[in-house]
Amino acid sequence: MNQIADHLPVLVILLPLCGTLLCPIISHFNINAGKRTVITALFLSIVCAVLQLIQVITTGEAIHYWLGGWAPPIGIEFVIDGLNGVVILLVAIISFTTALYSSPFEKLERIDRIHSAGYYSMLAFLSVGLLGLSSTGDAFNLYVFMEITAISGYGLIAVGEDKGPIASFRYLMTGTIGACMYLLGIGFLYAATGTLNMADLADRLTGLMDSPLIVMSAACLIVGFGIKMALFPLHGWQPAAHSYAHPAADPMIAGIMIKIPAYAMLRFFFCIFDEQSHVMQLFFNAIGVMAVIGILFGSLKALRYDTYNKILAYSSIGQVGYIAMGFAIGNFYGIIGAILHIVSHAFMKAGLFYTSGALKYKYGIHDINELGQVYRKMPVTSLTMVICALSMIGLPPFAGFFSKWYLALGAIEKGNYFYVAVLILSSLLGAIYFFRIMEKLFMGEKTAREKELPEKSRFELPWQMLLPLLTVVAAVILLGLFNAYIVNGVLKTTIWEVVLT
Amino acid sequence: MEIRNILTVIFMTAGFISFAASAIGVFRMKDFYCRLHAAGVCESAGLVLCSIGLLIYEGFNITGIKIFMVFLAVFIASPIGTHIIARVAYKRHLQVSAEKELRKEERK
Amino acid sequence: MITESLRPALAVGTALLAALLILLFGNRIKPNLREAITLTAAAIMAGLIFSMVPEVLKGNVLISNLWTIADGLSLKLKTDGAGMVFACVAGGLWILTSIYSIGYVRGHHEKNQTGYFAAFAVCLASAIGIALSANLITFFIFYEMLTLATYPLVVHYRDEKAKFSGRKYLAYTLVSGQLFFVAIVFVYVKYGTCEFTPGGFIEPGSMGSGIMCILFFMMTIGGLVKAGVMPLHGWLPSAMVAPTPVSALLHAVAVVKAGVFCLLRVVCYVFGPESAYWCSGSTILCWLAAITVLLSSLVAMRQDNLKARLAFSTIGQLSYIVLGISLLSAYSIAGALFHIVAHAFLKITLFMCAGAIFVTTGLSEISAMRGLSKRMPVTCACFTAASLGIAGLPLMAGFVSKFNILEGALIMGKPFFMVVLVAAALLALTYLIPVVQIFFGRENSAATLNESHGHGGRAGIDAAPAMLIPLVITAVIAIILGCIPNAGLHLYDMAIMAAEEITGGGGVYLAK
Amino acid sequence: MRIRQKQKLSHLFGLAIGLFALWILLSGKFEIKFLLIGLCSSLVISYICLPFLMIENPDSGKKFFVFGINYLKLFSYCLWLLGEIFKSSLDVIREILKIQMDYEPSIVYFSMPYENPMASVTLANSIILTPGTITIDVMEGGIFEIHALSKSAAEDMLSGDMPKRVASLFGETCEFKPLPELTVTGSEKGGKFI
Amino acid sequence: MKENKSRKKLAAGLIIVIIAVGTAAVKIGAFLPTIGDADTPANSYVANYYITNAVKETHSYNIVTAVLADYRGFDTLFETCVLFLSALVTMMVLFGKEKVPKMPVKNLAEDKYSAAFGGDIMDASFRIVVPIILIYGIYVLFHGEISLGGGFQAGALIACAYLLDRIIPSIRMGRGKIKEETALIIASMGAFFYVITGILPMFNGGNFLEFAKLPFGSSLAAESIVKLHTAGILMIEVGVTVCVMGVIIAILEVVLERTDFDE
Amino acid sequence: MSELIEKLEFFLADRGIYMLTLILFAVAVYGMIACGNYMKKLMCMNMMQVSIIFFFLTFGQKNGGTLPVAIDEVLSAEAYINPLPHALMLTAIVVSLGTTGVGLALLMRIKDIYGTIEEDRITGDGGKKQ
Amino acid sequence: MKTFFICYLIGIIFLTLLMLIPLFREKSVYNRFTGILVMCTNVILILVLIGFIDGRRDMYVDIAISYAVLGFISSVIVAKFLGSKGGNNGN
Ligand code: NA
Ligand code: NA
Repeated sequence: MNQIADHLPVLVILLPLCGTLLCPIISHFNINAGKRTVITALFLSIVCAVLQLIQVITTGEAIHYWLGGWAPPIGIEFVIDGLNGVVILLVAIISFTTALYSSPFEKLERIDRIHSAGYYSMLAFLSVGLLGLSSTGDAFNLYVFMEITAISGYGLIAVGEDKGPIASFRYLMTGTIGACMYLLGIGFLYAATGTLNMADLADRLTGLMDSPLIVMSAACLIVGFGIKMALFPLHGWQPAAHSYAHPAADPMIAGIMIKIPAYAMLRFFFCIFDEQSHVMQLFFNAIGVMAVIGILFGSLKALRYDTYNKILAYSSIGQVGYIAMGFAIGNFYGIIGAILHIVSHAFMKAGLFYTSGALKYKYGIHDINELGQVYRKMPVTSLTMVICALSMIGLPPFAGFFSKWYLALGAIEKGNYFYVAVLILSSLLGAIYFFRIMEKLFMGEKTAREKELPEKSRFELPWQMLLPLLTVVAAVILLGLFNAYIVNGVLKTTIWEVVLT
Repeated sequence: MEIRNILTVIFMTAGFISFAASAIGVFRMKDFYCRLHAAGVCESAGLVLCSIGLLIYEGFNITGIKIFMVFLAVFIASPIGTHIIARVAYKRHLQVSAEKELRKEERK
Repeated sequence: MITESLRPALAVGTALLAALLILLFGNRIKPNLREAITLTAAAIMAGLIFSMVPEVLKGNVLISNLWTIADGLSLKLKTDGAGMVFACVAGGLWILTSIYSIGYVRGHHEKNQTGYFAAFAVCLASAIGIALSANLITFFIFYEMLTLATYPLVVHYRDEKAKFSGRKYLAYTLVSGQLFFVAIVFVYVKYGTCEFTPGGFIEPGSMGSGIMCILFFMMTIGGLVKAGVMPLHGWLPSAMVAPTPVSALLHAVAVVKAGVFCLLRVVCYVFGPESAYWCSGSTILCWLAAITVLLSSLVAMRQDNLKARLAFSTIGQLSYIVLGISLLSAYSIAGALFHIVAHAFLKITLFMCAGAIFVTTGLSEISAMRGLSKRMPVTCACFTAASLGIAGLPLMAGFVSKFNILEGALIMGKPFFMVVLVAAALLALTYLIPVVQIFFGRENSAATLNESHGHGGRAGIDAAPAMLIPLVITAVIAIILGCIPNAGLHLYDMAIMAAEEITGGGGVYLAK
Repeated sequence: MRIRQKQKLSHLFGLAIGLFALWILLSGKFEIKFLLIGLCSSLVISYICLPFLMIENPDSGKKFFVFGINYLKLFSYCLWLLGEIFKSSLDVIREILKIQMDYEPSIVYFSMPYENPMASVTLANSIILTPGTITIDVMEGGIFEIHALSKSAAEDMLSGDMPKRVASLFGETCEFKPLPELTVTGSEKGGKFI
Repeated sequence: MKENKSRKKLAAGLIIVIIAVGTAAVKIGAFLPTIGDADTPANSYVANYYITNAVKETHSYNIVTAVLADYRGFDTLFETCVLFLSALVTMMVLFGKEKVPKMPVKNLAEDKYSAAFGGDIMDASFRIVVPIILIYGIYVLFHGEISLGGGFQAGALIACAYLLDRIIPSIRMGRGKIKEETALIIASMGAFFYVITGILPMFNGGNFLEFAKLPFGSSLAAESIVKLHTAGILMIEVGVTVCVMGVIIAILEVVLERTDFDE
Repeated sequence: MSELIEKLEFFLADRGIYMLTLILFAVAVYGMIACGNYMKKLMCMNMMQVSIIFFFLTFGQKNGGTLPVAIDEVLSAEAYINPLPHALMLTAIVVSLGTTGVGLALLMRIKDIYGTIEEDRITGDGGKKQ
Repeated sequence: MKTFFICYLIGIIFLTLLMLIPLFREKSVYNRFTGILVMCTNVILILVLIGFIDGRRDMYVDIAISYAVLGFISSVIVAKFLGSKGGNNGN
C-alpha cells in the first residue's frame, strides 16, 4: 500500500466489502461496533470515491485498474472515467447516509444481534454490488455484481414490512429472469467476439453491428436491464418491492438500485455498441416507446394511490422512463440529461423515501391521508419532502429541473417534439400527485395516529436521520445550481470521448 | 484381442445384464420394498462386475485404485441409503404387500 | 458601458437571505424581530436598487454574471431600463406592503405568520430576479420561483376554498410554465442564445410564420396567464381568498406585473417587434388584450365584493399594458412600462384600502359600505384618488401611461384600438366611481357604524397607522407621479429609454 | 485409565494412518507438499472424528472403535460376501425376468445380540448388499427385521450363515436365534400394516 | 374440470412458446458459431491465451482453476460473497421478527427407535463415512489446481460431512452443534481471508489479488513468481472452502431449527 | 423436401443444441409466468438458469478437445476445450445456487405467513392489484 | 475397445432414461425414489465410462467419487425429510 492513490478504484469497493464481512464477526462481540464498522467503511468509501473523481478530473484520463495485475482482455479491469466516477460517488454517498439513517430504526424494533449485523451486512453488500456495477469494465463481472446487488436487495425487501417476503419473491423471480437475460446477451456477445472486456468488446464489435447476434444480444440486454431498472413493461416487481422494503433501506433500494442498471445500460448501448448503427437506432426507438409509455403510465398510476410509498414507487417508473428517454434521444444533451437524472433522481427519490421512513419511524404513517399537520412536528422532514417533490416535478432551481432541461434540449435538437410533450405532461402529472401530498401535509386535518414517539431530543428526529435528510436537500439544491460544473468539468469530455464515439 | 479385453467385455456385459435386470425390476416389481431389491442388484452386483471389468482393463495403477474406490464408496454408502429409506417407509406405515392389485391401487 | 457588479445579485440575495432567516428563526424569535428582518431586508434591497438607478440613467449596464447554471448558460442579472422600472416598483413597494402586512396580519391575528413573511420575501426576491434577469433561463428560474412562493400565500387560510383556488392557481401557472419552458428550450436550441437583446434576436423568416406564431404563444402564455389576459384569467379572481396584502402583492407588485413583464421581455427582447409582427403574434395579442380590457370592465361592474371588483379591474388594466406592448410602437411600449408603475401604485392603494376597510370594519361587500367615509375618511379619500387614477384622469399616474399607449396606437394607425383604450378608461370610471359614491353616500349602513368590530379596529378615526400610512404614501406617490412622471427615480425616463432601445432609438417604430 | 488412553491414542493414530493411506491413494502425488498436507489433515480429521467414532453398546455401556476390525478376516469375509452377492443376484435376476412373477415377499425376524454394535452394522449392511434381502430395522436385543424377496432368500436368512460369519469376524460368541413366530408372509391378505 | 381446462391452456401456451422460440432459435442459431469449431472467436481469442499460458504463469494444471482463481479471481471473490450473502439473507428471512418457537428437546430414551433416524445402531454406521468424506474434501481442496475440484466443491463436501454428523440424532443430541451465527462468522472469515489474500500484494506494490506480488519473500525469478501464484491460488481456495462450508452449515442450521425434523 | 431434411440434419448437428437450450429457456420462463405454485416457479427459475449454463458451455466445445486440465507442460490450444465458459459457468452455478437458496428461504417464510405457496390463494396480493 | 465402451455407454444411458418413466409416472414418493437410486448408480458408471472414452480417466473418476458422495448425502437428506413432518404417507 505504498501509494493509496494507486488503489482508489478498488478501495472504494474493498472498504465496504471488508466492513460487511467483518460486521458479523465484530457484532458478535459488540453489537454497536459492528454497525459502526460498516458506517465507517462506507464513509471511507466516500472519501476514496471523491479522491478518485478528483484524480480523474485533474488528469483528464480514465483510471484503469487491473485486478490481479492481468491486462484487460485476460483479466478483469476497473475503468473509472468521469461518467462512472460521478455515479460511484453518488452510490457511496447514498449508501453512507442510508447506513447512518438506519441506526435509529434498530432501537425502535429492539432487534437482536443477528438482525442488526445481518441488516448492516446486507446494506453494505448492496452498496458493494452497486459500486462494483458502476466500476467494472468487464461484462461478466458486471453480472456477478448485479447478482450481489439483487440478492442483498431481496434480503432487504424481505425483512421489510409484512408483505415484504412476497414482494421479495416476486422480485427474485423477475430479477433472475433479468439477470439470465443479461447473461444470455453476454453469451451472444461472447460468441461473436470471444472477449468479455467492455473496451475490447467495443473494439471487436466494429463492423459486426449488423450481425443478428448483436441484435439478439441488444434485445436481451434491453430486457435484462429493463427489468433491473423497472422500465415500463418490465416494472411488475417494482411497486411492491419499493413499498414493502425495510423502511430504513428503502431509500437505497428505491434511490439507486434501479438507477445503476440504467447506467450499465448506457455503458452497453453507447460505449460498447455503436449507437450510430441502424440497428441501434431501431432499438433506441423501441426504448423511446417504452420510456414514453412508462412515463405516462407511472405518473397516471401514481395518481391512483393513497399510500405514500406506492406513489413514490410508481413515480419511479415514470422517472426511470426519463432516463430511458435520454438514451433514446441519444445525442449529447440526451445523455447528459439521462446521467444527471440518474444522479438527481437518486437523491430526490432517496430523500422522499427518507421522509417516508421518518414518518413511519415517528408516527407509523403509511397513508398520505394521515399526513395532516405533521409539518408542525417535523419541519425538516417536511422541507425535505417539499424540496424533493418540487425537484421531481422539475421546477427550478432544483436538480430535477436541469435534467429535464437537458432532456428537452436533446429532444428538440433531435427534432423529437413528442418526447418534449411527454416530458411536460409527466411534469404536470407529477405536480398533481406531489401537490396532493403537500396539500395533505400542510392543509390536511390532523388525524389520530398509530403511535407517537415521545420527544426525547431537541430535534424532530435523531441526528442520524436528520443528517441524511439534510444531505439530500443540499444535494438536490447544489446539483441544481451547480450542475454545469459536473456537466462541463466531468461529464462533457467523457461523453464526447467515450460514449459518443 | 488381448485376453484382458475379452475379460473386460465379459465382466462388463455381465454387469450390464445386472443393470438392465434391475431397471426392469424397478418397473415390474409390485411394491416399494421389492423394487428396492431390484435396485440393489445394480448397486451391488452390477457395479462390482463393471468395476472388476474396468479394473482389469485399466490395470493396477492410480486410476485403477480410484475406480476401486468408487466401487468401495458405493458399497459403503448404498446400503446405508437403502436402509434409511426402507426403514422410513416402514415406520411411515407403507404397506408391505404381495398383491398385484394393491400396486394398482397405489398407482391411483 | 457595461460593468460587472454584484449589486443586482445582492438585491435578489438580500430578499432570499431574509426569507431563509425568517424561515429558520421565525418561530423562535419574537415577531417584532422577525418583522425587523423583513423591513431591514426591504430597506437594503430598495437601497441597492435605487442606487443603481443613476448608473442606468447614465446608460451604464450593471451585470452580475454569477455562475454557469446549465451547459452554455449562466445565471446572469443585468440592469436595463425596462428591468429597472419594474425592479424599482417592486423594491419600493415591498417596504410599504411589508409595513401594511404587519399591520394587517397583526390586526387580523393571522396564523402561520412566519411562513407568510418568508413566502412574501421569496416573492419579492423572485420579482426582482425577474426584473433583472439577463437571459431566459435566469428569467424562468425566478419566474417559477415566483409561482411557487405565491402558492403558500394563496392557500394561506388552508380551508377548502383556499385549497381550491390554490389548485386552480397551480393548474394555470404550472401548465403555462411548462409550455414556456419548452419554448425556451426550443429557442435556445434554434438560436443558440437565451440572452435578452433589445429588439430581439429572432429574425423574421428564420422559421415558418405558423411555427413562429405557435412559439410566440408558447413563450407568451406564461405571461398571459400571470397577467390574467382573458381566456386565461380564471385563477386571478379565485386567488382573492388570500389575505388582502397578498392580493395587493399578487395584483399590484409581483405576480401580475411579472406576467406583463414576461410579455414585454418575450415580445421585445426575444422576438423583437419585427418578428412579433411578422408572425402575427402581436396582432392576435392586441385583439386578446382589447377584448379583455372591455370584457373585464363589464364583469367588474357586476361584482359586489370589493376585492373581486378590484381583481377584474386588474385584469383590465393589465391587458391595457399588454395592448401597449403588443402595439409595438415606442410610445406604447414606454406607456406600457410606465403603466406598470402607475398601476402598481394605484392598485396597491386600492387594495390596501380594501384591506384596511376589512380589518377595521369587517366589510367586504360594496353594497354594505354605504357611508363609510365618515368612519374612514382618509382611506376613502385615497380610494377615490386611486380610482380616478385607474380611470386615467389627468394629473394622475394613470394618465401619463394611458396617454402614451393611446399615442402609440395613433402612430401605428390603429384607430380601433384607440377607441378601445378610451372606452376602457371610461368603463373604469363606471365600475369604480359607484364605489366612491357609496363611500360618500349620505345614508349609513348598520355595519359601517359597528364600532365593536373586533378586527383590531380602533374606536377612533380610520384604520391602524401601520395600514393607513402605507396607503396614504402610495396614493400620494401616485399623484406625484401623475404630475411629475420623472419624480424621484426617473422611472418615466427609464421607460422611454427602454422603449427606444427596443425600437432602435427612432422614437417611432413602424412594423410595416 | 492409562490403558484406555493408550488405547485411544492407538485408535487415533490408526485412524490417521488409515486416512493418510486413503489420501495417498486419492492424490497419487508424492511431493512433500501434498504429503505434508495429507498428514496434517489426516491427524486433524482423526482428532475431530475420533469421539464420535467410538460407539457405545446401549446395553452394556462398553465402547467400541468403529474401525477396530481384524482387517485380514474382513478381507476374507468380503470375498465370501462377494460370492454371496453374485449368487443371490442371480436369484433376484431370475425372479425379475420370470414371465409369471411368483415371488413371495416376506418379513422375517431373527435375534443376534452382538456386543459390538459394529458387528450389527456389518451384518445389516451385508444383508442389504446381498440382493433379495433388506434390513428394515435392528431392534433392541439384536433383533433383526428383514424383508426378503423370495422364499429362498428368507430361508437363507434364517439359516444363520451370515450372522455367524460376522460373529466370527468380530470374535463374538453369541447365539443365533430365528424368530419364526414373528415371521409375516406377504400372502396374508391386506399385507402388514405396522 | 376447472383444473383440466387450465392445464389444457397451459399446454397450448407451452406449445406456442416452443414453436415461436424454436423458430427464432433456428434463425439465430444459424449465426451462432458452429458447435465444436475451434476457430470461432469464442474459442480462439482470450481462451487460447488461457490454455497456452495458464500452466506457465500460474502453475495450475487445471486451467479452469487458473481462470477462476487467478485470471478472474475477482469474479470468484464476489461469487464467494454471493454465497455468503445468500446465507445471510436466508438467516435474516427465516429468523423473522416473530421467531418460530423451538421445539423442546425430547427425551430420546423414551422413543429411541422412532426418534433414531436409521435405527439406533445403524446410525453409528453413518459415522464411518464422515472422516472419509472429510479427507476427500481436503483432497479436493488441495488438488484443485492439478485435478478437478477447488474450494467450492471442497467446502460443500466438508459441510456435507458435518451435515451427516448433524442430522444423525441418536445418542449425542446437542453435542458439537455449530450455532448458525457461528457458522456465518466462519463463512465471513473465509471470505475475509480471500480479501486479505487479495490485499497482501497491495503492500508490496501490486494490485489487488496480484499474486505475483505476494509479500512472501519473492525474488524476481520467474519460477518464484509462479510459486507465488500457486500460493495465492491455494490461499484463496482455502478461503473459499471455509466460506462455503460456513454458508452451508449456516443455512442448514437455520433450516433444521425451523423445520425440526425429529417429531 | 429431402433438401429440407438435409438442411435440418446439418443444422441439428452443428447448432441444434443452441435451439434446445433456447427452447428450454423459453419454456422455463413460460413456466415461471404460467405456474401458480411458487415452488414450481422456483423450479422453473432453476431450469432457466441451467439452460443459460448449457448455452454458454456449447460455445466452449471443441471437436477433439479434452477437459481443460493440462496433462503436460507442452500445450496446443486445440487439444483442450475452452476453459473460459467453464469458469464463468461455475460462477453462474454458484450464483444460481445462492438465488435458489434465497428463494427457498422466502418460500418457507411465505408458507409461514400465508400457510400456502399457491399464488391464487395468497390474498392481499403483494401489490399487484392492491 | 472404445467402440465397446461407447456402445456400453449408450446402453447405460438408455437405462438411465428409462428410469425417468417411474420418476414421472409414479405417484408415491417412495416408488419414485427407487428410480432415482438406480439412476444415481447408473450415472456413476456413466461418468467412469466417459472417462475411459475421453482418455481422461483420472478426472472423471474423481467426478464419479464426488457424485457418489453427493448422491449418498442427498439420499440421506431425502430420507430424513420423508421421515419427518414433510413426508406424508408416501403419496
Ligand atoms: Na459509442
Ligand atoms: Na439387498
